[in-house]
Amino acid sequence: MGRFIVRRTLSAAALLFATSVVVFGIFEVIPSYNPGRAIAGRNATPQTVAIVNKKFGFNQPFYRQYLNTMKLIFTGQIVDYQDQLNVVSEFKSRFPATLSLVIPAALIWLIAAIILGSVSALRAGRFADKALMVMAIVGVSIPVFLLGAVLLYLLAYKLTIFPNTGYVSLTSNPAQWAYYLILPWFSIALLSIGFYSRVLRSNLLDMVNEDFVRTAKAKGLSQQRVFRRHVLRNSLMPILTMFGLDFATLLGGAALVTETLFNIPGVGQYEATAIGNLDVPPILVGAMFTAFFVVLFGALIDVVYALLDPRVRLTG
Amino acid sequence: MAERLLEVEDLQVSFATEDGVVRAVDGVTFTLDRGEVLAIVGESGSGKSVTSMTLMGLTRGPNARFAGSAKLKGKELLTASEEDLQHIRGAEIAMIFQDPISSLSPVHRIGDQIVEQIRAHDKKVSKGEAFDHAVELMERVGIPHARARARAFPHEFSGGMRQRAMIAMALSLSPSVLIADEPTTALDVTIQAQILAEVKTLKEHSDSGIIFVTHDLGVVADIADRVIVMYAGRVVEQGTLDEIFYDPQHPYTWGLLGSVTRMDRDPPKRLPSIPGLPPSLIRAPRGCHFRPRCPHEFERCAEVPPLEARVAEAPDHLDRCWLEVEDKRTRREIEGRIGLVRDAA
Amino acid sequence: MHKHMRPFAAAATAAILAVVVAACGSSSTSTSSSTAGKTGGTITMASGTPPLSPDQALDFTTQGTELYSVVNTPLLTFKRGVQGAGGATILPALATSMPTVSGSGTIYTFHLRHGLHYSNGTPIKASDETYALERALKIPWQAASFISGFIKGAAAYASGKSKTISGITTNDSTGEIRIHLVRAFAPIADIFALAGTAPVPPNTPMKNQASTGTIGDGPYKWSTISPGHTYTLVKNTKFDLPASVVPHGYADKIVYNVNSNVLANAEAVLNNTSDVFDPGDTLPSSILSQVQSKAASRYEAVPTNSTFYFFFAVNKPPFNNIDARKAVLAALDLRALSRLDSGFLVEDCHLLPLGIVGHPGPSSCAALTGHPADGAPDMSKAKSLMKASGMMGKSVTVWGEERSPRRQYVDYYTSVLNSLGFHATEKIISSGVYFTTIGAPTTKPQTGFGDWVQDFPNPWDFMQLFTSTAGSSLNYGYVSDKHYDQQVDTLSTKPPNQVANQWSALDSYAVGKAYYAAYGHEKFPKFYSDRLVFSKGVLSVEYQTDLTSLQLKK
Amino acid sequence: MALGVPRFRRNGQGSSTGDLPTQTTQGSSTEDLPTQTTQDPSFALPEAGGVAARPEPLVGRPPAEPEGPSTVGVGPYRLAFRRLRRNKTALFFGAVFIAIVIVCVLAPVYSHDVAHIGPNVTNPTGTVNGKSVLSTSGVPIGPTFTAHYFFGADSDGRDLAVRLLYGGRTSLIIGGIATIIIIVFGTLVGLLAGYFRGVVDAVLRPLMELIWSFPPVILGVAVGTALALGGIGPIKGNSIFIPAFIIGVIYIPYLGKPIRGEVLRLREMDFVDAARVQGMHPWRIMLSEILPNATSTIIVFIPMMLATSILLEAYLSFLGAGVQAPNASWGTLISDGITYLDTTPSFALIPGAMLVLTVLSINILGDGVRDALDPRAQVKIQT
Repeated sequence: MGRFIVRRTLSAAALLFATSVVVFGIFEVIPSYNPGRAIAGRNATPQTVAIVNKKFGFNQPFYRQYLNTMKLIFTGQIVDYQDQLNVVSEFKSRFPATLSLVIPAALIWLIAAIILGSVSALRAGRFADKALMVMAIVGVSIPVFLLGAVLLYLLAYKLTIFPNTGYVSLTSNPAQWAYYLILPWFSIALLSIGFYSRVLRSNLLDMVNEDFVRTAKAKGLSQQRVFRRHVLRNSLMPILTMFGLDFATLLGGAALVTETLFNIPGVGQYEATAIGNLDVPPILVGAMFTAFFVVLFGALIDVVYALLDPRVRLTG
Repeated sequence: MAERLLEVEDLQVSFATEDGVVRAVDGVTFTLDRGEVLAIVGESGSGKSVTSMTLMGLTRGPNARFAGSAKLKGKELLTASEEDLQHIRGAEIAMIFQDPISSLSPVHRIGDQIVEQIRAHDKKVSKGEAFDHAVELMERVGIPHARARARAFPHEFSGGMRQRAMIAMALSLSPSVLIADEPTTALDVTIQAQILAEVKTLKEHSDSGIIFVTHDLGVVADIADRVIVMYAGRVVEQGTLDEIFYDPQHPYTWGLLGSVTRMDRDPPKRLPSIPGLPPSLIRAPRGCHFRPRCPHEFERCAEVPPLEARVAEAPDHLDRCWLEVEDKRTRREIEGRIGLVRDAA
Repeated sequence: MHKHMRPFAAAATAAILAVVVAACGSSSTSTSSSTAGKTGGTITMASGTPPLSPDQALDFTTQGTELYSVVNTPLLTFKRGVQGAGGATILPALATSMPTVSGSGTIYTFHLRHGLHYSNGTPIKASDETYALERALKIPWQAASFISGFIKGAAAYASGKSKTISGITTNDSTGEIRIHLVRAFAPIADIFALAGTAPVPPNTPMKNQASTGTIGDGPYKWSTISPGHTYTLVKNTKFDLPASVVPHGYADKIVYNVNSNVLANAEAVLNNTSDVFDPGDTLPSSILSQVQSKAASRYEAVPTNSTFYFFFAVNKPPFNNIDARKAVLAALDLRALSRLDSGFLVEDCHLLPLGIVGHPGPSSCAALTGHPADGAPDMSKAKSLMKASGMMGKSVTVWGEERSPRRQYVDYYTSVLNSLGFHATEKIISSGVYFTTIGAPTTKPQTGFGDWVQDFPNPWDFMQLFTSTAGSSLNYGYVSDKHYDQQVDTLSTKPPNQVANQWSALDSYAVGKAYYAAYGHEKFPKFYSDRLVFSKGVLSVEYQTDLTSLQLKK
Repeated sequence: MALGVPRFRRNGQGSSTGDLPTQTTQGSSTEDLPTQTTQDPSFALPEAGGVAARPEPLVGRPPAEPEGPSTVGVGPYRLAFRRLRRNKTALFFGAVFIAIVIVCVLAPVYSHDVAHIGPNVTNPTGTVNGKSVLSTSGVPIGPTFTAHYFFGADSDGRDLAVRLLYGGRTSLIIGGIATIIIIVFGTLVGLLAGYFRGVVDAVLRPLMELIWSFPPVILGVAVGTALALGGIGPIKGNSIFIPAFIIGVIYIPYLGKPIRGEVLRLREMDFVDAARVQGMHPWRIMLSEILPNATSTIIVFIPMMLATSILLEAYLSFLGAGVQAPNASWGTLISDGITYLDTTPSFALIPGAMLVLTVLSINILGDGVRDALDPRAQVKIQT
């Protein structure tokens, strides 16, 4: 276990380093990208631009700029170019909103996908299976921005069943929190429900052919018990791997479209704004933030794997 | 006379596939009594496993069709409800599978898997009691340190130990019929012998009827009372062990026997084999299924030979070959051994 | 340039933010008959874009100005409480009177009123003005060039060559503040009416106060700020200027909420869950018809001092040819451009907007460009000019920004250029970096979209865009015309109303030369909830929503 | 978010043999049981119809065939094709997809001969059938179902139907190029990393991990926005190759990783050993021994990656980081139209429907292809 933690920590560090260099590098090579001018404003004189360049060190060589930026990030002093907000505290203050969005959405899609995938597999070839799989395949074919916009239009604007975007924190009013987030949750979840239930169904159908499932049946276990205890449990693992990665990237801000659409002040919304402005610090921190979660959840999923499947050993 | 456990009458199993109907089992008839060991022998695809699994209702499905009858102590299995079958599986008929590593759930402890079976049939047994019983069973099949090992996972067992665990599990509810489906195939030769010994002990100490499914005639020589030889869904020959071993009537059986390495004879110059592959069951050859691979094939083989007694002195020794009994007896000897190939040079 | 509209909130998100439309069911039923207002209460504003900072010494956006102009009162002020051109009037605020100007026009002397205090009780001193200007230069203020370009020694201070700004002398005991300019420059009065030049207590840190704002001397002061999300203003009880100079405002508290989903904001105001739709945002066209039909009594499109134009690189083909440029002017259909902006366009070919002294007005356009009065194009004229230019088939890259309706303008413009016989292709880039990109000395765009929202209501502010001294960062087409430059310099030494006709002539001269293809001035939406007294509210040319005018109904 | 890409692929499993010690070349595997009834003809002949990822046992020695009825002797791909032909749903949606492709390819014909207006020609003050294309407050006209403005106009007064077809062309081309990039480089990377392991793997794998751990949308939007600004080398910022390239690169690991796993497994197989012992050059081994056995995995990925690429293109374009004006794609059209959901719902919904229908068709076709190549995936569960 200790070795596992050490190795994962090292690979996390390596990934963070690589991510930061790549992102930083991308913006370094863009011609006509000039943060100094952007900060100085539209009617800045060359002198003002020079002051800004000096203040932010934009004249320094790439590696120095990179090192400075990293230092600022890890000391929590980095500010974005656009608003000069502290990026780290901005991520901190926005993270609860992202958690509020992502965790329930993830639970919804995971649970729904398990139920639907199971029903579909158990009724394979019958009407329920076909209907569910059609829904699932439609689900994975609709982009979230279209789905979210149409949901918002119909349910929030037209029928006014749901509130007109926004976010209420869980601590201030749990009921309102849920009320405001229902549409965003489902916008995110619907796509993944489709995808996950399809994968799960196919895993289940694969698993049903396994010898040990036949054994379980031969033992005289009820169909339900065979399914729950033997088939489902072993079929969940590939789903979990996907889940770890998807969940991690969502926490890192991949829900940017949903957050922007529904005005949820999460990290994704911040990243979306930053990307539009080519505002490097938030993009950089966002990328590293995501990479961190990817590694973290990769490790967590491996631990879960090891718990679920005694054959799996935790290695680096 | 011992109690009759199984009565299988003209059992037919077919599966609808998108390429056509597969007649996996085509007219199998046999009985099994208490304390008896019946061996079903055949190559892959011969229908031997389908036959045994059908008894447990494990081949049921939307595309499966069954005909004939299979009765356990007089109770029809083919039409039994799924619920009835659940009570029969594991308790009345238990099964030992071929590959213990894939047949045991990889994620559950061995002991728990046995406990699960026990408690599936009797909820009143507490977990602790069931576990104690599981340990007892494991000891009985020769697993050392059973109490500790019951907490281990299958991958922590050796192949032989896993198969012993499988057997322990199958025995847990003292079933009247025990089906061993190639229980030794996946194992090392030395382990095979141990497991076979285990089955033999079983035969001696329990009064279950045992169906031993295998492709290897050699392994049943010691334990079987009667033998059924299957090829491409059909029974090609059936009789007592002695009848099959000492007076085999079907060229396919000769082939099987020729493949048996026998310690009491000189080793052959080269390992005999049956050339070719078993046929597709969707468009099986007309007449005798073995025809395309049979060196003794002649015109009449285009007609399906009935399964009937052809050896006058053995009314229960049935086979499906048009050749005359005497003719067969001369044809089957090669280099002093029973074999399939006509010209062994 | 005030209207630094913030991009992604409007750009990449423009797609998103615009989302969807409004409810038929749940809208406002205007029941209020009484227009009587009250003092007190809380007013909420919904904006699609946050200011860069609540700190007036950094920020120079319309959104920021709206807010900190009621926190930081400078020496002079633009008249509050009036909509339209009257809002351009400059009044003394902290100063006892308008500054006295030396004969050469280079020395401005202000006298600080006595006994004024900041919102924290600290007395205001004359030297605080120096500190405020230094602070604006160091942070730097996005409009720092207004200080560094015109006040003596300011540039030296900014670049660190000097420890003080030599051009400012103050006397704390008399309250005298004397400003030495590098040259006579009348718009300096406007600059001293910008909140960015308002004095701050000398203990204000010399860096951006992003999460607190600064201590000010206006009718409101900052309460809580959550940068990028919420900005809250409360009444400054220590405000001691007379209401005739700066109105004290009605509401106790004003909450400015940011939601980049502008459509949601519009919905909120329509449904009275928010009080003011920020005029800096575009009212989505999809909700417009509902607003017009259901909330007509609390909606108005108010012309602003802003101009949309296309610029031409006059120093290289094909637009170094005046006929080619004139052909474009004749071919543009102003009605089409208006529709692309959902009708929020006052069609005009001039750079100076209607609310600015010296504007020639749309009526003179027909003679200059060939447009009939209704803004329709004169294609035959355009085609013959085009033929004369010999620029048929020339390749042109048209630059534009992502944000609606700007991209639509450029789509249309490109289409027009192609119909004239150019081989035009678009290059649309993210709004967040558009102007800094086309303004970079290396970009040298051929033609493209430009807009200008007044920094302050002075014709110089617009006309200087095409002077050779403006530099590439504003004069995207590298217009260099000695007569034009010299006129702008000369006219800028005089107060605008003294030289209104000359400004007007200069604008028409530039249109005649086709230095720019201006096509209209934008109207901003004044859209309130039912809770506010609509008639009292002011959409000021300078301050946008005049927060001191907002009043809740009784 | 899950963009519809599996991040996991089961290894084909071969269980130990239960065969006669006969010298049949057919190293049979799983027992003779069609455990579950199935539409899987492969149980009769386990190798023939199985996942093609299961290799033929020995190089250059086709299994001895008895008299060959039915599936015996038919190559796995022929078999798969035969199975696919029987899947009516997949065929139907395959036809839909081909129809969409054809219609989009014919965009210039429609534009020139039917609508008589180019895709980028704005017409804000025009009229059609006496109605304004754009109202004075800028609301575009809805579908007219006549030659002009069949589906109505966009916010610039351009013909939506024309742009829809051109946009489809762009979306499909980007999806296609991206898919080619993914297939070529994903396979290459997977082959190299899996076959050479060691240093090559140590370099390629972290690279894939790096791309993998980025959410596609954030990475794509950041790079897309950046490149749209300045272009890259000789490619202009508004070239459709930029989004195609970005999408392709982002998804390389999605194929590269499973291929690598496949290759790692295959390289341990006897037939590869045999080839190695014969002194075959590594490149030849990879191309003629390993690659053919990984082909079905690749084939399964093609429709999946195409659908995913088209979707990601829509995301990028929606966020302004994909296709650049004046070019249209379905993503940009939806993005433009979404503002008009109330007044002109067709503006967003028609491109949306086209996008969904296309992706849906590819997905269903892809499912069919996968089922055909890997029939186990649709084995019926026993009840």
